[in-house]
Amino acid sequence: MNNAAFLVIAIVTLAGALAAATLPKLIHAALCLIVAFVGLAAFFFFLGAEFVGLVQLFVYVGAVAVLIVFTILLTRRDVGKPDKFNWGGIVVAVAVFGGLLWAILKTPSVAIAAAQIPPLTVKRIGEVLLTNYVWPLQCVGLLLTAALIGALVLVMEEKRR
Amino acid sequence: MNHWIVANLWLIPAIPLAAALSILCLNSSRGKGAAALAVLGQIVALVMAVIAFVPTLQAPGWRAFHNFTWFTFGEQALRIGWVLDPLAAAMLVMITLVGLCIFVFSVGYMADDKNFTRFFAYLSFFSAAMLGVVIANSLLLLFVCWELVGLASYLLIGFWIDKPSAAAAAKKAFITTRIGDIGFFLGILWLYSGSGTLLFYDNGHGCLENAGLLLLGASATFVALLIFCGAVGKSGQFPLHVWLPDAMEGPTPVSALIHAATMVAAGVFLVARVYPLFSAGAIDGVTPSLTVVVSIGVITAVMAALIALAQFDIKRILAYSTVSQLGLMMVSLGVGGVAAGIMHLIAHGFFKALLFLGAGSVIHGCDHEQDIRKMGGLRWLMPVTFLTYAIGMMNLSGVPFFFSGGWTKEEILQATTHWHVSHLPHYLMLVGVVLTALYMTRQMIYVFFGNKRAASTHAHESPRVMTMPLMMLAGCSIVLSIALTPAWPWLHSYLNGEPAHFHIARLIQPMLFVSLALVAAGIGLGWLIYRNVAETDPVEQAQPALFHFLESKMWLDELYDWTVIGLSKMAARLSDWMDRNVWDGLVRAFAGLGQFFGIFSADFDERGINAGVDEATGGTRGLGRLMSALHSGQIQTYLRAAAVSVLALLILYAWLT
Amino acid sequence: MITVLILMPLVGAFFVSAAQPNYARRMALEFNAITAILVFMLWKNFDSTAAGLQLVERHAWIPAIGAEYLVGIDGLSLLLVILTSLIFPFAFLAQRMGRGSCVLMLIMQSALYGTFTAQNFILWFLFYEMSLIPAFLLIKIWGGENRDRAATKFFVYTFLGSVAMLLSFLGIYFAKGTFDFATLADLGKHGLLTGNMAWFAFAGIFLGLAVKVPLFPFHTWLPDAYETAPTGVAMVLTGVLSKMGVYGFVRLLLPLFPHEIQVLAPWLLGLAVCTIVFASLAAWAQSDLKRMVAYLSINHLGYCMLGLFAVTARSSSLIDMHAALSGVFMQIFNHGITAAALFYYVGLLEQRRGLRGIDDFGGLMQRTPLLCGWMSVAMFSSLGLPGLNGFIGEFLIFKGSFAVAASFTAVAVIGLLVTAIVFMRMMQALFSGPLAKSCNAFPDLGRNEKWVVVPVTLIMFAIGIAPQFMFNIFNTTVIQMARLFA
Amino acid sequence: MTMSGDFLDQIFISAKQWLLSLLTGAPDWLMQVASSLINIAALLGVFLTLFALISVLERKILGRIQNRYGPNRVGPFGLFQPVADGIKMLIKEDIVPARADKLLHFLAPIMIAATAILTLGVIPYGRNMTPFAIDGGILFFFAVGSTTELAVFIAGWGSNNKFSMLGAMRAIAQMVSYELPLIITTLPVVMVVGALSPDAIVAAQNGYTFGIVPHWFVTTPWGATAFLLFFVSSLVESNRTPFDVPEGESEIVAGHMTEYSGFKYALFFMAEYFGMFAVSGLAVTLFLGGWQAPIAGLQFIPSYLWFFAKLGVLLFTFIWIRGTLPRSRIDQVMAFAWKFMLPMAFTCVVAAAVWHYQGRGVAGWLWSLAVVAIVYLGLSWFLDTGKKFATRTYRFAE
Amino acid sequence: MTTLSILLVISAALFCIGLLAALSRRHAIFILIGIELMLAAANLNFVAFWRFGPEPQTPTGVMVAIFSIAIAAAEVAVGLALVISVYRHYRTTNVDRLNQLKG
Repeated sequence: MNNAAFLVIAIVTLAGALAAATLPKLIHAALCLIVAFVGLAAFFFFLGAEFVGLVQLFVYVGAVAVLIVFTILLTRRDVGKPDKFNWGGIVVAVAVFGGLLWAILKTPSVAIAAAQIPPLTVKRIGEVLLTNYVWPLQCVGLLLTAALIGALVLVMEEKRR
Repeated sequence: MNHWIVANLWLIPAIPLAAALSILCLNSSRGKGAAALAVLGQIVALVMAVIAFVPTLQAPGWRAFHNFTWFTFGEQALRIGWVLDPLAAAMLVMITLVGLCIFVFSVGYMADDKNFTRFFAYLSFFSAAMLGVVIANSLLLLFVCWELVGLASYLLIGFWIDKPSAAAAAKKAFITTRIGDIGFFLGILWLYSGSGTLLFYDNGHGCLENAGLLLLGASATFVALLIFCGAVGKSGQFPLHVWLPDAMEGPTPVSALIHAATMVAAGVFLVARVYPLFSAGAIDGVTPSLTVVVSIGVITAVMAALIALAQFDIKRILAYSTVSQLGLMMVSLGVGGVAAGIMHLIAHGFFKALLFLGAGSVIHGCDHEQDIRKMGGLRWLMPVTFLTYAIGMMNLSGVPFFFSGGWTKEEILQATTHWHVSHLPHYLMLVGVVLTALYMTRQMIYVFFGNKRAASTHAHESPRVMTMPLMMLAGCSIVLSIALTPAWPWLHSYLNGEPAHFHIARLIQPMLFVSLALVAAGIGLGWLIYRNVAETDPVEQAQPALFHFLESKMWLDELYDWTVIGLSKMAARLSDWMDRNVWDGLVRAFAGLGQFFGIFSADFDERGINAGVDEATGGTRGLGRLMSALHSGQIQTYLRAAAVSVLALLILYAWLT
Repeated sequence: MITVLILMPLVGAFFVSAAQPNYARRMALEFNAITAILVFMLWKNFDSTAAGLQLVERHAWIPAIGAEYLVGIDGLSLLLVILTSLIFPFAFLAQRMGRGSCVLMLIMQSALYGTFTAQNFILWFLFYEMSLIPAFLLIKIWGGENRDRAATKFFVYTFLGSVAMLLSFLGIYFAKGTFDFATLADLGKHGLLTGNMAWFAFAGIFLGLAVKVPLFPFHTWLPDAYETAPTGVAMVLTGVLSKMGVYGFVRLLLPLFPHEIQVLAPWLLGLAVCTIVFASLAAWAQSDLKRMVAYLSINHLGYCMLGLFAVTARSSSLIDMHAALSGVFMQIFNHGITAAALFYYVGLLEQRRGLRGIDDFGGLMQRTPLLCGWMSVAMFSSLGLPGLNGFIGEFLIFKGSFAVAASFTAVAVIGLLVTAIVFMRMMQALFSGPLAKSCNAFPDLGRNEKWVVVPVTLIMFAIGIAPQFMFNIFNTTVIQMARLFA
Repeated sequence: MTMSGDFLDQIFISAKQWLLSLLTGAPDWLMQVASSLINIAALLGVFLTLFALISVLERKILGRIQNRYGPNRVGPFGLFQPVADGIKMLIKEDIVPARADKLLHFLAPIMIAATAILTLGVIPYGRNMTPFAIDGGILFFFAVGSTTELAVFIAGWGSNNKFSMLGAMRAIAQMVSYELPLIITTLPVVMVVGALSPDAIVAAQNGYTFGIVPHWFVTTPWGATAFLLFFVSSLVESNRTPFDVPEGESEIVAGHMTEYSGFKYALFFMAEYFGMFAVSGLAVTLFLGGWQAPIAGLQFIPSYLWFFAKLGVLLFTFIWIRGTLPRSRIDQVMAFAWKFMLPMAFTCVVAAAVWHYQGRGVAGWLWSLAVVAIVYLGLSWFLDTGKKFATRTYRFAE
Repeated sequence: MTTLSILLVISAALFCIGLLAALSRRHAIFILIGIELMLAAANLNFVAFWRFGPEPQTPTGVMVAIFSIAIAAAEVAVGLALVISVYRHYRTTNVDRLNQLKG
């Protein structure tokens, strides 16, 4: 079942991502992106990192996606017309993928299976977050505040004099 | 022994001080209230002084003091205190009594002044400070009060602030006395570091007591001389006497109080107070410091008397007479006649105040005219003033028997005969007596005798409030003579700490006749010369050069102006110039040097480095033009480049492994 | 608590910078009231009988270079902190101030608190420099004529001094590995450094502090700076900022280099005497009131220097040391109060007349008796009239130095005389004589001005008459320091 | 707890076990799928019934409030009204606007219903009755719940209608704004319990003081405050009056649902109610002790009954508020969120921390009350616009 | 059983799809989407390496992934704000026309 589920998740994710990258309509692309993110979250669940998966859902689906669609809404005039597609990019992307694939398959040390581990509880993450990672946490908090303010300042209507 | 008054002696200066402060808080329109407050303060002070006087009579040489800690620095406590002994007690009574008379007189004299209240505030303040000087048992406290006295004097001389001459005189007085005080200050420092205490009496540990004097050793002479500097400044001794005649710019009661009776006497008092320092290590009552005192005193006495002969300002004559008398007192102290000096000081306080107040009365009557050449014939117009003035003149001239001044002067002359070093002071003093009688006669004749002149036509007798103090002072100066006669030298013994005995036989002494003869000679000579005075002085007609020399105060002021003051001013200007040009110039030179290096290096930059850089820039620019073609400004181009680079890295990795 | 005190003006500066310009000064004053309460509490909490540093706060800061956050007070620090919080409100009251200058003043205040409480060199130096920049800006922006030149001179002068000092301290640090004042003072007893190094370090620190005090001949920046600075700033400059130099001498130079000072003693004493005499003479020659007061300020600080050098010059007795040190401390405080008051009065005159030449006035006593009366109190205090504050300090300084260096003291006393002459000249020119036409419309002291004048004068009288409460603050410190120098 | 009580309490669990036992021998994954399917079926069954019940009850209650009967024709007391409505909805024509984005228009109702049902899955309905017990259940709830916004947006965008778009924008704006207080008010609970799983939270509220005061978080000051804030936010999240601005008929027709009809509309309608159930269920779990009995003596009553009783009370309150309060203005709604709700929510966090560090006793209770009160007073002072309103006078039709 | 390499391949694919989006689309939001995809791929790698790594007890990879997500959120917020303001200014979000940096 696991393999089947894995397969399904992988296909959904990659398909969503591919759609997000190639669909001509921006809004569709954004929705497909969400599908890809949900798939990714499923990956995380699958890998035993439930919390990361939830965070992924929470942040990407709940926040980032909403932001993207809002932006689409606000830049509506441009969104109406379908986007041109630059085929030159495909070559590069495929080439990079080829390179990466080759590198991964060539490296024997990554062809390993996962060990059995006790599930990673939220409590454990919380403890680690507030002990070993407390400074990064503060920094991220600061960063988020700064980003919040920065975003606000950027999109604020310029005062008319 | 410890009487109540000893611990509370501070009340005597404190009461006038309180009066002064409360007057300052008064509205300037409350003139009467101010005067009443001041006079009341003075009366209370007088009563307290009398109360303080009483215990000193208990036993000869009675002395009590009260010391306390002013402040503690580090581990050392700085103690000050007050002392009550015959010297202080007598001075207290004299000052408060004379002060009271002058206060009352001022009520009449200053009645029209718009700054009436301020005047009384200053007067009370002065009185407080002076009383502080008298009771001090610490050289430091004495110095503090001393300076405050100086301040009060400064304020009072410059009381008529809108008169530039008054302001100048005040400034001169302050600075001149300050010069003396600098010496005094150094003396204090020396004394303090030498003996470790500034208390006069402290149960055997004071600086005037044996322990202190022992600690001080040989340096006592220098300390004494330095302290004497202060006395010279304050008491108007040569060469710092120049301020005193100028100080007559102040209101007349001020002249009476400060520049005749009390403050100028403070110098004499100071010497008397620290006399043990002067006499430390004396051989036959002679020490170098005392010799200096005598010399200064003699010079001052004679010189001032001579100058007084050639003055026309009624107050200036009295001022020089004061200087002269102070010199006399100094001589007395110097030759060992401490009691005589102080006696003369006290007697002088009364009669000189009397004379000044009389002069004030005359000035008041003559519409503030002070030139004696414009007066004359006031005898009938101002009878009370005339009579009291005459009593004062007798006192000053040294007429014996009924006038205290006569007895004390004789006492001094007596003392000078005992001086071993030289008899010159004695003879010069005799000359001084003649001169004193001479210039006083001259003044009397100018002012009260002869014809009426310009200012005296509308002259009138002063009101009661002014004549009453005159009579009072005249009475005092006569009554005091009872305690001064050689037959019953009570004051002498009191001051010296000996019991007084009555010996009628001692009344008549040879010196009495000498003195009498000299005074008579003086007065007679005066009468001869001046009996027919007119606008010009007879002496001036006879000896114009000499007279001019004396009239312009022996050109001492000019001399000082040219030398001391001129030099210091030049020093000041030099310092300023040095500051602006030399020191600052050095800094600017350094700055200039730095700037030069800066310019130099900038030049080098321009020529050497820049040229090379220019070349390089040219090359770079060409390359840049080439590169800029790559920069489409489009993000995706850059992204693509990045991706291709990743690819390249991958390939590199593959090739390497 | 000290940290709060240091931070409070900074917080104030922050708030003031956000406040309406009209309320800036009032707000600054309110913050000064808060600091005053803090200082008062500090004073209450200070145990004047205990030796050593009190209310110490110590935190690691940059351990790698031996810098730590170490603040604490002893008697001297407390005295200066009190002085600072006295002068600043008056400086704020002295004149109208814009928001910018209020902010800068508050920053300077904070820096001063820091300077006087820091017990580690790096921290101290930080605050020391921090006070310099607002002062520079205040002169540069709000100064009178020639402000650019004066400000630059001030800055370059003091900054060069600071650099020299910093270099010296770096040298000491590399030799001894600590920046802590107390540790250094302990080391200093037995010779901190040896050979030429000691002399270089000494020269650097001496230069830095001498410029700040200022000591002849490094004083030329001062008249220019004070002349052009606005009244309030001049008050602070003379009242508090100049004390940093003296403080530095007491805290740094004397404990660290007793041997060097002893060797150089005659020269140093000579410099101090030169400062006293030349400054007072130069004051005599001035015609600008502010310059005159500025020179007198130099002169008064010269007394402090005389006392300090006398203390360490030769092995003097403990009593003389106590006297000299107490005198210096008293003089620091007195000079702060008195000189600031004088600048304040000159400022008042300048405000009314628009000019400040000595000949631009005349007969003021008739028009403004109150102003003249209170002003003369300050003048008399400055010339050392007994009964006012100036006398106590000067007496003790001279008492202490006379025993050690009688001849120098004797020359220095001339300074007292010349000071008197200068003030007499000033009084004669300003107050007496006929009323000058230009001064006809002078208003007498206003209500605001009385708020400054009366407390200051009361303090002068209080110290002059019953100075024990001042001595209580630093007596223990004096004893301790004397033991250190002995 | 008596045996019979235990039996009643666990009756549904036993039923499920029994059903699963029928599949004994099947592969493991099949068992899992079956278990899940049973859960889903039970969930859907229960909540669809509840949905039907509530929809008719709401109309009845509203009728009562407005002094009329409400539905009373279909079945006894009109109880079969939802059945009739359902049939009507199913047979109605499904209209898709010509210019609409067909895909999105189709996707939106499905998405919204799916998320609503998903959120229901993590709530413990009784002892051992959590359909999907995830460690980070609360997080899951919000993560999935936030997808609702997306669905609303898709509905608005896909309809290609001005009103739909506007409604969607309003809905998203207010939902995003109130999501913050909603999440932050759960924080104190999570903090105090130290777990993100709903089961742990319910377990933590076990116990009673004196046997009558339950240890629910709503009994603490911060809990009560947080509960109120949570409740208000949940009103907004489910677009209920007085915060039904996005779909206010009088303003923008029906908001993002304007272009929907028939079964798609029914899905929206259902999703809204499901959302309401979910968020109320979460409120019960977080603050009202979940399935715990309010008094120690009443523990014999099965836990799921308690849960649904509490849920019922909350739902009734929803309806009650709808019948009572008028609709508020959009800008007021937003300002309220940012200026009042958010600071208060943070205050709850602080107050909970204070409560915890004061030992969770009476002192802590008072301290946290003080914190909440101070901030509340401060905020009300700060936000007071100084506007005075005349006392309301009611005029009735004579 | 899944191995690490499969996950890595998926991640690489995701990354390249993101790269594709970023390289070939003209719309700024697409580029942003591409970047998000690449970041997500990186996150997947982090978690995968943690899960398959030698020390799965210490959740380092998980933590990094969490932080990465948070930072990505900040990045996307700012990025979109930039897009909006660019759109306001130039009335377009087509990156081909935003070439003010052209050298």
